[in-house]
This record gives sequence, C-alpha cells and structure tokens, in this order.
Amino acid sequence: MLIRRQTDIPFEQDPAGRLLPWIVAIMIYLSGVAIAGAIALNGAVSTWSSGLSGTLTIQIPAGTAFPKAQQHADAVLALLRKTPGIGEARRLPRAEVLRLVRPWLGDEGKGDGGKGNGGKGGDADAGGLPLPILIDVRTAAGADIDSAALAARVARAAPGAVTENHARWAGRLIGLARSIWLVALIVVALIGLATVITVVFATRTGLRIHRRVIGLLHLIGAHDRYIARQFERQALWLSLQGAVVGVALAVGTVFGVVHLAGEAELQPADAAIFTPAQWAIFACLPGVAALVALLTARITVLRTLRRMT
Amino acid sequence: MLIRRQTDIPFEQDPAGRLLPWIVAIMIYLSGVAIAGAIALNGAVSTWSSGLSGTLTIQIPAGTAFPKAQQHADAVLALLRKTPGIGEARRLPRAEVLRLVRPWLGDEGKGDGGKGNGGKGGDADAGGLPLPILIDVRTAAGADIDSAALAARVARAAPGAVTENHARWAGRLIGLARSIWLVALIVVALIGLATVITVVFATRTGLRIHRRVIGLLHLIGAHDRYIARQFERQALWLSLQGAVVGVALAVGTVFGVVHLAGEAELQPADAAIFTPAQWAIFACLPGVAALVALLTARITVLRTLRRMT
Amino acid sequence: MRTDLFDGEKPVVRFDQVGVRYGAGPEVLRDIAFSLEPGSFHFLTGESGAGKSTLMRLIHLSLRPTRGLVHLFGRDTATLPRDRVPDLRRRIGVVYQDFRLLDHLTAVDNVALPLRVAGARGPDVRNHVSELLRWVGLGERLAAKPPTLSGGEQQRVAIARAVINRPDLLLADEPTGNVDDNIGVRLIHLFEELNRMGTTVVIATHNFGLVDRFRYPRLDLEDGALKLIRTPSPPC
Amino acid sequence: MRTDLFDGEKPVVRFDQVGVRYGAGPEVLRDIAFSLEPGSFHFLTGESGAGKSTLMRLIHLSLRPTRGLVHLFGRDTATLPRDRVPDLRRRIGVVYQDFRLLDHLTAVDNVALPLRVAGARGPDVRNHVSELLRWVGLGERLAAKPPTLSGGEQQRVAIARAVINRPDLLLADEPTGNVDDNIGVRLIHLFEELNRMGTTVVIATHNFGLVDRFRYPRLDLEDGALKLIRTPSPPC
Ligand SMILES: Nc1ncnc2c1ncn2[C@@H]1O[C@H](COP(=O)(O)OP(=O)(O)OP(=O)(O)O)[C@@H](O)[C@H]1O
Ligand SMILES: Nc1ncnc2c1ncn2[C@@H]1O[C@H](COP(=O)(O)OP(=O)(O)OP(=O)(O)O)[C@@H](O)[C@H]1O
Ligand SMILES: [Mg+2]
Ligand SMILES: [Mg+2]
Repeated sequence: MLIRRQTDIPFEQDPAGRLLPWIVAIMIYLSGVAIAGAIALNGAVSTWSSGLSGTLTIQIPAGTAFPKAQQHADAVLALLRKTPGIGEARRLPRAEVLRLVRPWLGDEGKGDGGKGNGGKGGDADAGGLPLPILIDVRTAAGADIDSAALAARVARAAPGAVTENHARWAGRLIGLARSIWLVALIVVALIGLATVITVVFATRTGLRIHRRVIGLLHLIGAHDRYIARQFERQALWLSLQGAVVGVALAVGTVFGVVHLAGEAELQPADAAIFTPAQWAIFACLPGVAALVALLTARITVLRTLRRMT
Repeated sequence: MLIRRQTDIPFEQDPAGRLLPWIVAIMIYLSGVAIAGAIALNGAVSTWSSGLSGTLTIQIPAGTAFPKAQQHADAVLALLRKTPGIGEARRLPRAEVLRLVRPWLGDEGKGDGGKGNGGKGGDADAGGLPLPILIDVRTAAGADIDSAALAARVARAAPGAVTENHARWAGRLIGLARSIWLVALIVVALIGLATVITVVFATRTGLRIHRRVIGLLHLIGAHDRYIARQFERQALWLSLQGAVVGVALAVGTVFGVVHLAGEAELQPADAAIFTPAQWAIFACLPGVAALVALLTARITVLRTLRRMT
Repeated sequence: MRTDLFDGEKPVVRFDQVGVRYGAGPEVLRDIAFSLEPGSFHFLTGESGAGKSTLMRLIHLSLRPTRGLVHLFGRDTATLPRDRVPDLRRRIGVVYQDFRLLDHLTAVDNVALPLRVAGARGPDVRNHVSELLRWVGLGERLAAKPPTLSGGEQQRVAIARAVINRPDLLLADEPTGNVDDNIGVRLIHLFEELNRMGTTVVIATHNFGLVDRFRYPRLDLEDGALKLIRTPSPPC
Repeated sequence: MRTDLFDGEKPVVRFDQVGVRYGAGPEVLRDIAFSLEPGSFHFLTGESGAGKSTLMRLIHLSLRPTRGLVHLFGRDTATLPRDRVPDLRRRIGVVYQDFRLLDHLTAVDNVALPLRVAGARGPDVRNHVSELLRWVGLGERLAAKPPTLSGGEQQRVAIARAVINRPDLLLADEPTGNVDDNIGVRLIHLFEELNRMGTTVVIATHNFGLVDRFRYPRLDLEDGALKLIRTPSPPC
C-alpha cells in the first residue's frame, strides 16, 4: 500500500500507551491472586464441609496407663453401632493417626520409636508418646445427634476418651472462610471496577487529547464507527498486553505459593489445588479484560461522539 | 479581585477530574483493608509468639477413670520443677480451661453441669465431659528442651497425660502468618504502585491535553514552577478527595468485620484489635496519598517541561 | 463526472429565511435567503465579524440554524438523520480559516485523508496527491508534517485537502490570508479549474485585490443580511 | 518609561552570522547579521516559506540557531540559563501567526494573561485591558471566549495580548491576515503608538499594501539571506 496504513489518530504519543498496560497488569495480577486465594479457600472449605461436618472424632488414649485401650475402642465402636443417627464409625489406620499427630510433635514423629519409649498397650508410638486410637464417626445425613450425651456415654464406656465435635468447629471455620471468600470477591469486583474506570479514563482522555483530530475526521465525513473502531483497537491492544503480563505473574505467584506450602507440609505436596477448569479461569482472564476494555472504549467513544454532534 | 482567580489551565473539563478520585478511592480502600488485615494478623501472631512459643502444654485427663488426676498433676509439676531449662510451670485455673475447651464443645460448655454427668475426680465438667487439667509450661529463655524425652517422662509420671509442643505448631502458624503478611505487604505495595502510575498517567495526560496552553504560558514568560504548581494543586485535590472516601469506607469495613467477628465469638467482643497508633495509620493514609500524588505530579511536570525547552 | 449527484439541476445550496443566533446573543445572520446553482462561483465578503464563517458552517452542517431552512444537494437538512450527515459532507470540500491539519500526518497523508475516510486506496491516490501538492508549490515538502510547515505552506496543504476528491461544493474561508498575491492568484486559478469541472465554489475573503481582479459575483454580508452584488464584466 | 532596561542603548536584538537548519534539511536562514536599535520600526517581508516566522522564533528564544550568535537586550542568549529565559520573554510581546489564544479564557482574561503571569493584579489591570480591547474594536465581545470569536476578532485579541504590558520589543507575525484593510491600518497605528513610547517593533507581513503605505524600513528575506531595504521618504 503506498499510502501508509497509519492510524488517523496518533495514539503512539499518548501517555496511555506507556502506562495503561502497567495499571492493567497490576490490577489483573491482584485479581488473579485474589481469585486463586478464593479458589484455594473454596477447595479447603468444601473438603472440610464434606469431610468433617456432621462428624465426631473419638480419641481413646493408649500407652502404659491404658492397657485396655483396645477393649475400650471395641466397646466404643459397639456403643456407636447401637446409637441411632450414627451412619458410620471406623477406627483410623495407624498411618493416618500418625499423619494427624505429626504436626503436633515435629519431625521426631516421623518413624523410629524414639528414646524413652514407654508405650506398651497402644499402637506404635511417636516421639516417645503412645499413639492414641482415633475413631472417626460420621453421623447419618439429616440426623441430629445429642453430642454431649453421646460424649458422656463414650467416656463411660472408655475412660479417658475424648469426643470432639467437628461439626460445630468446622461450621465456624466454614463461616469464617465464607466471609474471607466474600471479601476476596469484593476485592476482585473492586479491582475490576477500578480497571473499567481506568479504561474509561484512558478513553475519555484519548478523546480529549485527540479532540481536534476527531472533530476534523467528523467534518471530513467520517462515521462515528470509523472513529470508535480506532479507539477500540487501541484499548484492546493495550489492556491485552497488560492482562497477559498480569496473569503470567499471578500464575507464577500461585505456583510459588503452592510450592512453598508443599515445602511447609501445610498440604500434601502432590495435591492439585487447582483443577484444569480452574486454571482455565486464569487463561480466560486476559481475554475477558481485553473484551471489557474494548466494549468500555466503544461505549465511551460512541456516547461522547453523539454529544459532540 | 476583578480579574477572576481562574486557573490558567482548564482542568475542570479533564476526565481526570471526574475519574481520578474514584480510582484513588478504590485503591486506598483496598490498601486500607489490606493494612487492617495485616495489622490484625500481626497482632494475632505476636500474641501467639509471646504466649505460645517456647511453651508446652501438658494435658492430664480427669474424670471417672482417673481418680488420681490431682496427684498426677502434682507429680508432673514436681517433675517439671526438677527439669533443667523449664522456666515456669503452672496449672491453668478452671475458667481458663473452660474457655480453651469451649470452641470444641459448643454452647453446652458454657456453664451448667449438663446431663449425663460422669465426672467425679476432676474439676467441673463441660457438656458432660470431665475437664482435663492443663499445665502451662514456659521454657527458660534460650533453653533447648528435648520435648520428646520430657513427654515420655511426663507420661510415666501421669499415665494418660499428653504433652503438646506449641513451639513447633506455633512456629508453623507464625510462618504461615508471616507469608500472608508478606502477601498483604506486596498487595499494598502494588496498589500503591498502581496509584502512583495512575497519578503519573493523569498528570502526563493533563500535560498532553493542555500542551498548547502550557506552551503558550511558557512563551509568555511563565516559570516552570508556576505551571507545575497548578498541576500539583490539581493532583493534591483530586487524590485527597478520593483518599478520604477510600479511607472512610475502609474504616467502615474494618469496623463491620470486627463487629461480625465479635458476634461469631472468633475473638473477645471487647478486645481492641487496633491500638490508637494503628488507627492513626488510617488517619494518615489520605495525607500520604495526597502527598505522594503532589510529588508525583511535580516531578512529572518538571521533567516533562524541561524536555519541552 | 458525478452529474448524477446534482439531483436534476436543483440548487446545490438553498437558504430560506435562515437566522442564526449564538446562545442568547443578537442574531448574527438574519433572513438569509439565496441559492447556489450547480457550477457557480461566488466570493463571500463582509467585514470581520460579519458572519462569513458562520454561513460556511451552516452550509457544512456543523452549525444548525436557529430558524429557517437549509437545503443541501436538494435535501432538507433539518430532517436529515445524524448518520446520513457524513455522506453529504464527503461531497463538500472545506478550507478552514484555521487550516485544521493533523499534526501527526505528513502533507501527503493530510491531503489524502478525505480519500481514506471515504475508503479509497491504491497507488493512483498517492500520485494524484503528490501532483496536486506540487501544483500548489509544495513539491519539496511532501513528507513534512504541518508543525514544520510555514503558515502559507499549511494553508496550501489545507486547500489541497479540500479539493483532492473533486467535491461537488467547495467552501474556502480566507484561503489566501497567509500567502502573497502571486500565490493567491495561483490558488484562485486552482479553484477556477475545479469550477470548470462542475464544482460549485464559494470563497470568503477580505482580499479585495483578488475580488476586483476576478470579478465573480459577490455575496456580501452586512448587518446580518446577505446581498448579491453582480459585477457586469465577465471574469478576466 | 523603562529606559533603564535598554542597557545603555545597546541594540535590542543583534544577530551575528546566524544560520538555522531544521533537522537534516537545508539551511532555512544563512549568515543572518543585523541589529535592531531601541525604538526602531521594521517590516519583515519575504515570500511564503522564506523564514520570517523562523526569524521571529529565534528572537523570542523558542528556537536556537544552528550556528551564530543571538544577542537579546544586550545578552548573549547562548549562555543564558534556562530559568532566566522567562524574564527576557516578559519584555517581548508576540502576535503569533496562529494566534495561540487560550480557548477557556475570555477575551479580557486572555489579554490580561501576560500581566497575571508577571504577577500584576488589581482593578487598574482590568480597566486597562478593557480599554485596549475597545480600541481594537472588540468592546462588545469582552467576555467572549476565543472559539466564539470570528477569525479577525481572534487576531485582534492576540494583538491586544501582545501589547498589553508595553513590551520593549514587539514581534507581530502576519497580524493583519484575517482582517480587512481598514482594520489593518488601525492596527498598524496601534503599533506606531507603542513605538512612539519606546517599543521596538517588527512586523512580518505579506500585505504589500500596508508596507507601501507606511514606508518603514523593510527587512527582506530571500533565499535565506536578509537584506535591509530603506524607503527614502519618512512614514506618512
Ligand atoms: N460560537 C459562537 N458563539 C458566539 N458568538 C459567535 C460564535 N461564533 C461566532 N460568533 C460571533 O458571530 C459573529 C460572526 O462570526 P463569524 O466567524 O461568522 O465572522 P466572520 O465574518 O467569519 O469574521 P472574520 O472575517 O473575522 O473571520 C462574530 O461577532 C462572532 O463573535
Ligand atoms: N519545525 C520545522 N522543521 C522543519 N522545517 C521547518 C520547520 N519550521 C519551518 N520549517 C521550514 O522552514 C521554512 C521557513 O519557514 P517559516 O515558517 O519561517 O516561513 P515564513 O517566512 O514564516 O512563511 P509564511 O509566510 O508562509 O508563514 C519553510 O520552508 C518551512 O517548511
Ligand atoms: Mg471567519
Ligand atoms: Mg510564517
């Protein structure tokens, strides 16, 4: 083409060209991190609610002082089987008990019997402490158990046994998690709003900076759409740039945090906290941001032009 | 004054006038909330570290099966007193034990003896369960206790006693809290950066929009400072507006969350999570934002003008 | 060419009792009634502030009359929908009193702009544009951007842009204010060339040297009223 | 007044072998050497693109010469620190070829701008400004903003702004391009008035009617060189 394919509107010199992508990148980064946090929290909450709510754990102490721990455990299991409203009761295998106890004991709990071993009646011990027997109780769906009464009966059947009601505790945690989730949503919404306002700002600014150019294009016989299209493309391109950078950094951060959390044994290292569908949210983020920017620019320009006559 | 005290630069029609305060308000709101979260978390962490780190808790079961709980407790206390490296060991008063146990038991734990009371040898009971005796152990500063060996000796002195090593557990929690704190700091820093970029953007934009006006003022004999001052005032005023709104909303949100957390008994309703000094941070936020905006505008304008000759 | 656009020899412009008032001010134009036949050539005169630019703006639809009717190419512009305006404007070339060039485009691109907006492309376009710029004496400054052009050079680029797509109607507002009389005469010759090919021409000017020299009929504005002054002798 | 500023009758402007080249282009001005004595009055002529506006820009320090020395009010401008430039500029009034009015200020505020920038305040200022605007024929349009003024009206506001603070040096670039000859003559009279009070005046123009009528010495630019053309008879 011999007449250069320049835009009629000289966006190159606009401050938006250099600064808008950075603002969008930061915004998208922050919302990416917030979304990741919300997803992770959501996963944890649903694990808790499915795994724990409506559940009791009975802890039966073992060791030198409790030679009858095994009988007590059997007695408790028998008692539970007779109790109406109890769906399932099972003794946790030793490995799982060890895993649950480990954070409370530190690295010594990881394998060897340790010094000062005083355990006899219980299972294997951890760091010199006899491992208690844990019974996981799942209440039947919809059943309303009087947990205090049950706890008393359990304590009678197995002296020293402690009944923990996870449902209440988990309910509270879930409630707290829900509010944090809500805060994350609000944060994402606010960041989205700030991004939209920034795009509107950049577009209005562009309209102001290029007012004379636009006025002249109008006078020369350009349609509104002809002008709007150039602004749309600009907004699309700038915010796409920023969004891609922001999402990349956010995904990097999430990977880093997941890695660190695995190192700190806060969660199983091999667990996939994000499903492919959830990763897809991140993949979509730049597209969504760019589309929002495009539409924001179009609407802003067409409205402004209509007012210009 | 007969010649109207107008600004030479017609900022009134700028998009920044309508949009910048909103962007700043959102930014300041988000950083306000992040700062509040960080402060609350910091408070919790310092409570944990001062209250828990270097600390063990020994739990001695009580109830029908343990008629000798009192003797066991005395034996453990005697043992601890002989152990080198132990700074202090005290039995927790009943009220405190009740408070600690309460979240695990629900509302029943709040006072009456409850039905199915099987307790005899222990203190008062909670929801039908005998309250265990808790001994709080503070290690001497700098002492390195072999907690596994100690736990084994305690278990021998008081069968059924469980030794919890808070130091490890709390250390992990504190580590996690520190990383969350770090994330909050990064978020605040990023939001601050985004705000600065936005102010730079608005200022550069203003310089572009009013390029001809500025050029003419220059030609007519205006000093750079004369022009910069007008931009500074504008940036100061717009960001102050936004920052005040943002801080007000953030403080409102924090109050709301504190109130909700109090309702949910997640923390004592009467506890002041923020000290006056910490509230002062919020009071300072608009001033800091406005000052940053002013300086950003000044630097941006003077640098740009110097390039304009 | 484009004779089909003249809508059966209807006047290109027809004003009926047109009045214009800016805001709450006095009427700048009062009871203006005239029509421009296809292929006519007029000077528009009147002292500074008489309303010449205002009249041009009315014809170009960038200003709506306070009262009265403006017909353009046979159409009543009062009932014209907004999105039909660009098509009418593409048939009008305008030289603005303040040029209104785009600072970021070269002289060539500025002149080619009306063609681009109308969708024209190709090598012919560029050759045509370069040739026209050479004709107005800017052969050396084809790739210069307006801020690097002198006042008179800018004015000539503005004129080239107005005539590049051989408009049906040419409105030139003070097109010779920044050039000396030699160039002024040359520019009027350009307009005459265009006029010979069918374009209706209206030139607002203060330069009575040119008016006297070319002797085209004058539309004269005085006290808001328009008077047609015909000069008996034909153009020289 | 302000005779102290003339630095012992040193020339107001002195050029020594000044050359200007824009970018990598040819030299627009070559070996320019002249000086303007305090209280002198010159026309600056030359065809479109000869370099008149460029010369004005050099004097006003908005363009640095490629080579040679420019002295202003007795000072070498090459060694002048950046923050001293505004003070020199305040002693120069300029009428730009493209007016450069501020669209958001009224005619009065536009004209008062140089006084404001220099820190002047008070009712005298406004009276003085209004009187001057009345003198150039804009008594009815004191509160109008430039976009609502006609081309010629804008030009006269620009002139009023250039002369409001009785500059030591007045540079007017094509100040009569948008007004008819009656007003043009009136404006030259205004400049003469100023000149009589000590201001050095340089007027760039294409209007040879005015040049011939007022017969002040002409600085003529041709092929980048400057020639002084003195007209024998005194101004009428
Ligand atoms: N937008 C506006 N609002 C208010 N008044 C206006 C506006 N535009 C023009 N005027 C006034 O209308 C009158 C006619 O203006 P116009 O520009 O049509 O004059 P003109 O004949 O082109 O003058 P010139 O030869 O000086 O360019 C002038 O007095 C001007 O001040
Ligand atoms: N910034 C610039 N960059 C490059 N070339 C320039 C620049 N400014 C002016 N020129 C060129 O320098 C020459 C002189 O320009 P100048 O504006 O001084 O002419 P002038 O005598 O004022 O003409 P006119 O009467 O048309 O206003 C012209 O050919 C112009 O194109
Ligand atoms: Mg006009
Ligand atoms: Mg010039």
